[in-house]
Amino acid sequence: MTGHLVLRVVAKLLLPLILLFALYVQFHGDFGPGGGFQAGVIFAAGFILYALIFGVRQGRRVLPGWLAHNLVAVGLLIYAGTGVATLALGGNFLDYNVLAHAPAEGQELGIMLIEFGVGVAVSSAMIIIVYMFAGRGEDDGEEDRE
Amino acid sequence: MTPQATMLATIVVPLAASVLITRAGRWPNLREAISVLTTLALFALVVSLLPSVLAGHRPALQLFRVLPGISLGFRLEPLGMLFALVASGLWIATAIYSIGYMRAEHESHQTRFYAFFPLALASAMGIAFASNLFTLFVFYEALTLSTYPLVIHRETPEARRAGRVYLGLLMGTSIGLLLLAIVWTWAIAGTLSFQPGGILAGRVRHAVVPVLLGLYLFGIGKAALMPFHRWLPSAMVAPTPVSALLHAVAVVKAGVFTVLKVVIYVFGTHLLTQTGASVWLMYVAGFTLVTASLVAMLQDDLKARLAYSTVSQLSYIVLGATLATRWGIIGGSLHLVMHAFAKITLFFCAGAIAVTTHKTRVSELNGIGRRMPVTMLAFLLGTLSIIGLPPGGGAWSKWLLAMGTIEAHRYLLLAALMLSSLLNIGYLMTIVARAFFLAPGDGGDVAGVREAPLLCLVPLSITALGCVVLFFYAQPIVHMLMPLVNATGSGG
Amino acid sequence: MSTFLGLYNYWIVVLLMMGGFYVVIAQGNLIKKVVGLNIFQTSVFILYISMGKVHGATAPIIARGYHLYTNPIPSVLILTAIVVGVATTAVGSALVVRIYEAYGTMEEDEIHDQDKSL
Amino acid sequence: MTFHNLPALQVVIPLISAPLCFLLRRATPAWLLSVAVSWICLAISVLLLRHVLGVGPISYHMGGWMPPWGIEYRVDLLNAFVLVLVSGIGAVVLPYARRSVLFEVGNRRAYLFYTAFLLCLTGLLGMTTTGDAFNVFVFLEISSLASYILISMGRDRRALTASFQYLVMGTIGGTFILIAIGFMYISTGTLNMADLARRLPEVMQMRTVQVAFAFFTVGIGLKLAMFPLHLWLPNAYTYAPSAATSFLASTSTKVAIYLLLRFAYDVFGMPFSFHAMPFGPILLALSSIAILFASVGAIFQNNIKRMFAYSSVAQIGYITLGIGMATATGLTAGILHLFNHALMKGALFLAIGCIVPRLNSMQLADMAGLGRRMPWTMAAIVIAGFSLVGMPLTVGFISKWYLVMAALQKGWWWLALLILVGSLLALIYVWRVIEAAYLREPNPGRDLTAIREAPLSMLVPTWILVLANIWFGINPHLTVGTAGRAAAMLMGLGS
Repeated sequence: MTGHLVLRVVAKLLLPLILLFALYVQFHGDFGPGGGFQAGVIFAAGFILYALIFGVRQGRRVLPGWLAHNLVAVGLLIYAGTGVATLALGGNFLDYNVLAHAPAEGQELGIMLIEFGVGVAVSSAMIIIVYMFAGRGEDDGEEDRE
Repeated sequence: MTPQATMLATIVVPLAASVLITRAGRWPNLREAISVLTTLALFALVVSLLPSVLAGHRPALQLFRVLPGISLGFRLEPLGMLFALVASGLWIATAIYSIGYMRAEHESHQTRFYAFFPLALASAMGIAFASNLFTLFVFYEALTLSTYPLVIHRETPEARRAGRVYLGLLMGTSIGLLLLAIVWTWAIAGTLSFQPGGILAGRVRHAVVPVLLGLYLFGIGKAALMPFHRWLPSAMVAPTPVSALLHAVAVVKAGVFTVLKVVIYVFGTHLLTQTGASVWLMYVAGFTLVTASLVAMLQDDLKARLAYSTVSQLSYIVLGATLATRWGIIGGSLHLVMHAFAKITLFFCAGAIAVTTHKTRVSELNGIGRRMPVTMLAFLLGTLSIIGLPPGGGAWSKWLLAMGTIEAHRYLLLAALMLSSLLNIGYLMTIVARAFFLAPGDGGDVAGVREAPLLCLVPLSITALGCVVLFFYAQPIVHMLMPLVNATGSGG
Repeated sequence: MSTFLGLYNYWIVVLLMMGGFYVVIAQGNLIKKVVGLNIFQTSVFILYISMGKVHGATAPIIARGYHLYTNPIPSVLILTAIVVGVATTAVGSALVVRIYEAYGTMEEDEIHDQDKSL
Repeated sequence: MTFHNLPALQVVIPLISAPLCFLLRRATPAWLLSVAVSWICLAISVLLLRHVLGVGPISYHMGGWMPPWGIEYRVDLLNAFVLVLVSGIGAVVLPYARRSVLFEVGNRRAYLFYTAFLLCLTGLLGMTTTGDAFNVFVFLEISSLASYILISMGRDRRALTASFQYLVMGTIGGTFILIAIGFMYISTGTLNMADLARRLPEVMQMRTVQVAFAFFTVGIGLKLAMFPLHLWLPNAYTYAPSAATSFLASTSTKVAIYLLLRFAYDVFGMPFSFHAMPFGPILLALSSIAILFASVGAIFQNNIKRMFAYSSVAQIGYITLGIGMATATGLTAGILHLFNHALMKGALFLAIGCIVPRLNSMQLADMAGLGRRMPWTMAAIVIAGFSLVGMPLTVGFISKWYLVMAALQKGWWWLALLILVGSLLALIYVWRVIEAAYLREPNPGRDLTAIREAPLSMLVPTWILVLANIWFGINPHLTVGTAGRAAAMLMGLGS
């Protein structure tokens, strides 16, 4: 899509906004509408827009397929790791109270961590889906699992 | 060795022999030597148990308990002793005979044959010594499965068809009816152990007894009560030693043995005579014994004729059991022995004829008696015993069975017994008559026919003599069996 | 009549659900099946979300001046269900892609014919 | 990390290991990790069962939130039993899987297999432990998605269509369950299963609850392959990799049956399921048909895997038959057969998996004469097959015994007979295998001389299950006792 100047310019203008909004939704999720899932989708939408405009190949250069695959796993690990951390600190699974001195702080920290894990996993999963179909054959496009 | 250990050994020894035989498959002589040695060892083991039984001991051995009231265990008692003696004793003859037969016929898969034979015997021993219905059922099924490869030994399409009938009927009846009856018994009595006087007495509604007994008797397909008798004639495709195993040594005998066990130790004769539950089954048995004799008359194939004869003779025993009178039980049990000796003789003879002349039809046997005098003489002795004429042992058992019918005032059944015996003369004596008195030529060529191989001839002579010996020594057997009826008398 | 119109959300759910179900059953094209499945699932999402709605209530974020909030639980549940739906769609479409590569078609009856000749 | 956290760890450990497994990428480390995880899971579940048997039910509050607001994990006798089953089968199948997966899936994709396997394990264990209705749905979908992937990894391209077919039917089933949970929530305002059990009786007459029950039954019926909702099963089991088949056949449907039990007897309660709704008769009728039709169907199959897949449908019929009788004995029989059938089918499919790499075929006709070439494998099939038939001294006999007992106690003759007829039909198809393997000469076109016995790493797990078939057939005190107590618990809560 080298020829579509308007698209390229508009996309370049929009992309930072989309990604910024995604980050806002991500980190504002603990006391407003939002959260890791929504943020992850928005973030992925931004990236997918980039890949659509500049080509999947260019997209892969930014975020290689293997990295996206691994990020899904990492996201899941952040989520589960938080749970294990609470266990290790003597609480129940995902009992955030024990994460910090005050229960309220612990809750906030816990939610942030969990949502971050979710965000990472969801956005990379979305990206993988696009890679899988759009770039069939360019990468070892295995099915993804969530 | 304690009797308990001996009982266990009677099962373990043949099993071990089976394994050894598979290993020795490459050396036929070694393989067959093991086979014969095992038969001797087994017989010795069984005989060593005899004094204990005669002394009135009832040693028991419980291996493990599966569910409450259900365990795998063994217990020595006279009827089982008798069955074990017959089976292990006749096995010696069969093993020797099979060597002669299998070599003469150049059968294939001989190792498989020799390996499964002891398995069948091990199962038979398990049936004989079983102390409860569960154990009996386990070995009953094992017997069916271990004899299947023997039945389809020749692997012809015909043999496979026969195997299917064999397995289908035996498994079908045992799982479909016998198992149902066993579960039902457990539901009623809470136990499956054989007890003198029965476990059902006093616990069961009288209306249920005829149905339950029917389930048992038809469920024990090995007793070949009509209409579940088809497997026996169709299994005739197997080699003759297998037929001997089926008809005399283990399989059908296991069937009627089970019937006797169930009647004596599960229902108790008292319950049956009191409720009249077994009357309808007496008539089924009576019908079977007459009809099977009639069918036997029509068979031209010698082995098929003998097979139907077996169906008929088994019903004698079932009849004795269902009469549930003193002489009925004793007569039935005695007939188990007598028929075993007589029928194995007849089958050995049929096999010997087949091996030497390749004749299987009755109509081809004219004049063969002059060529094979020993064989046909043995055949005559077996025939006499089956018919129930002295000096055949069968005379006593039939006599006692007739006594039993009179005891129960079932004169119609007495008539059926007599009619069947007449028919026996009709279908067996004619063969002897053909063999000795008809001139060869119009029925087939017997010129150049010689006597059967020695390894066939010796066993059949022994069993034929056995028929005669039993005539003179029936008393000890009856004596050994007396506790059966005495115990049931007092238990009821 | 009022119940008929008053429960309009259920009617929408029923329509969507049966529509999706019909597509799954009637369409031979595997991608269309996946789409139908998606519609089918979406109808249930609407069922959940509409049942959490309280008349006159606001979003369940504590703020001054509001005391009536919509029940957040169904929404939260459905968030999870949506994830599940997306994952199902992803796996489903991945399978369709693989099927297309293996058979050269994604029409059910053609696939069936090919396998029968195997 | 004390004992008290075990219910959570049971689910969390495989959940964490799945992405780790994915990150490892290489087949052997991934396999080692999976085996370790499966053994840890087994240890945890055994500890849980011991605790439950000795002390009583365990309630675990996720995130420290009290039920009914928070998610509760609740382990009682019934699900502790199922947990041991699921993790036990997992612990046996995974060591086996290495060689099998290497052959059927390939070295490159093996790590994906293990990842999916662990996710499936997570889902199944989660479904079993959780005491929250919505959580059930989530874990159900996790296990389902993982099993679609597992199935699609089969060597045959038909594995893909089978997987897709299962995906469509499974998703519809899952969505039905979601609807049912929604309706339950609408009528009671709670998702905690114990809380639901308290509140549902009050609103029993509401149409909503009845509809919820109907949706749930159909949905879970799809997952457990209840006749006539079993259409996905034969293809899925036939074309999935052998290790996956044996795991799914012995656990996935079983967990679905556990859920059916839990909801019918516990959450909705016996008075509702069996008196207000015609659950019993429907279950009995469908189970009877399943036993007959699926068994007959199995007889006519020429692919051995497909044969035993059909047999699974029939055997599931036995389990639901016991459940449908709604008596203590019937329920005991059902729970017992749930466990026993897992042992039989696990052993059978593992043994079949031993054949696949050697023979490269699953056609019965190609197996002629295989008994001599692979004596241990075929002996395993024979014993497990006899267990399926219900021969004494195997677990199958114990289940059949209790089923027939239950039928007789109700005075249902025809049912007792039908159960035994089903056994006979099983004998026919098992016998077809035996006859092919032992009593037929090898096909002239096939040279069997090169075929050797399966490797030890596959034989040992197979035989562990085979011996379990015998062990629990001879010494069924643990299984019968636990099943009996679980049944009494369910009945007690219901009445």
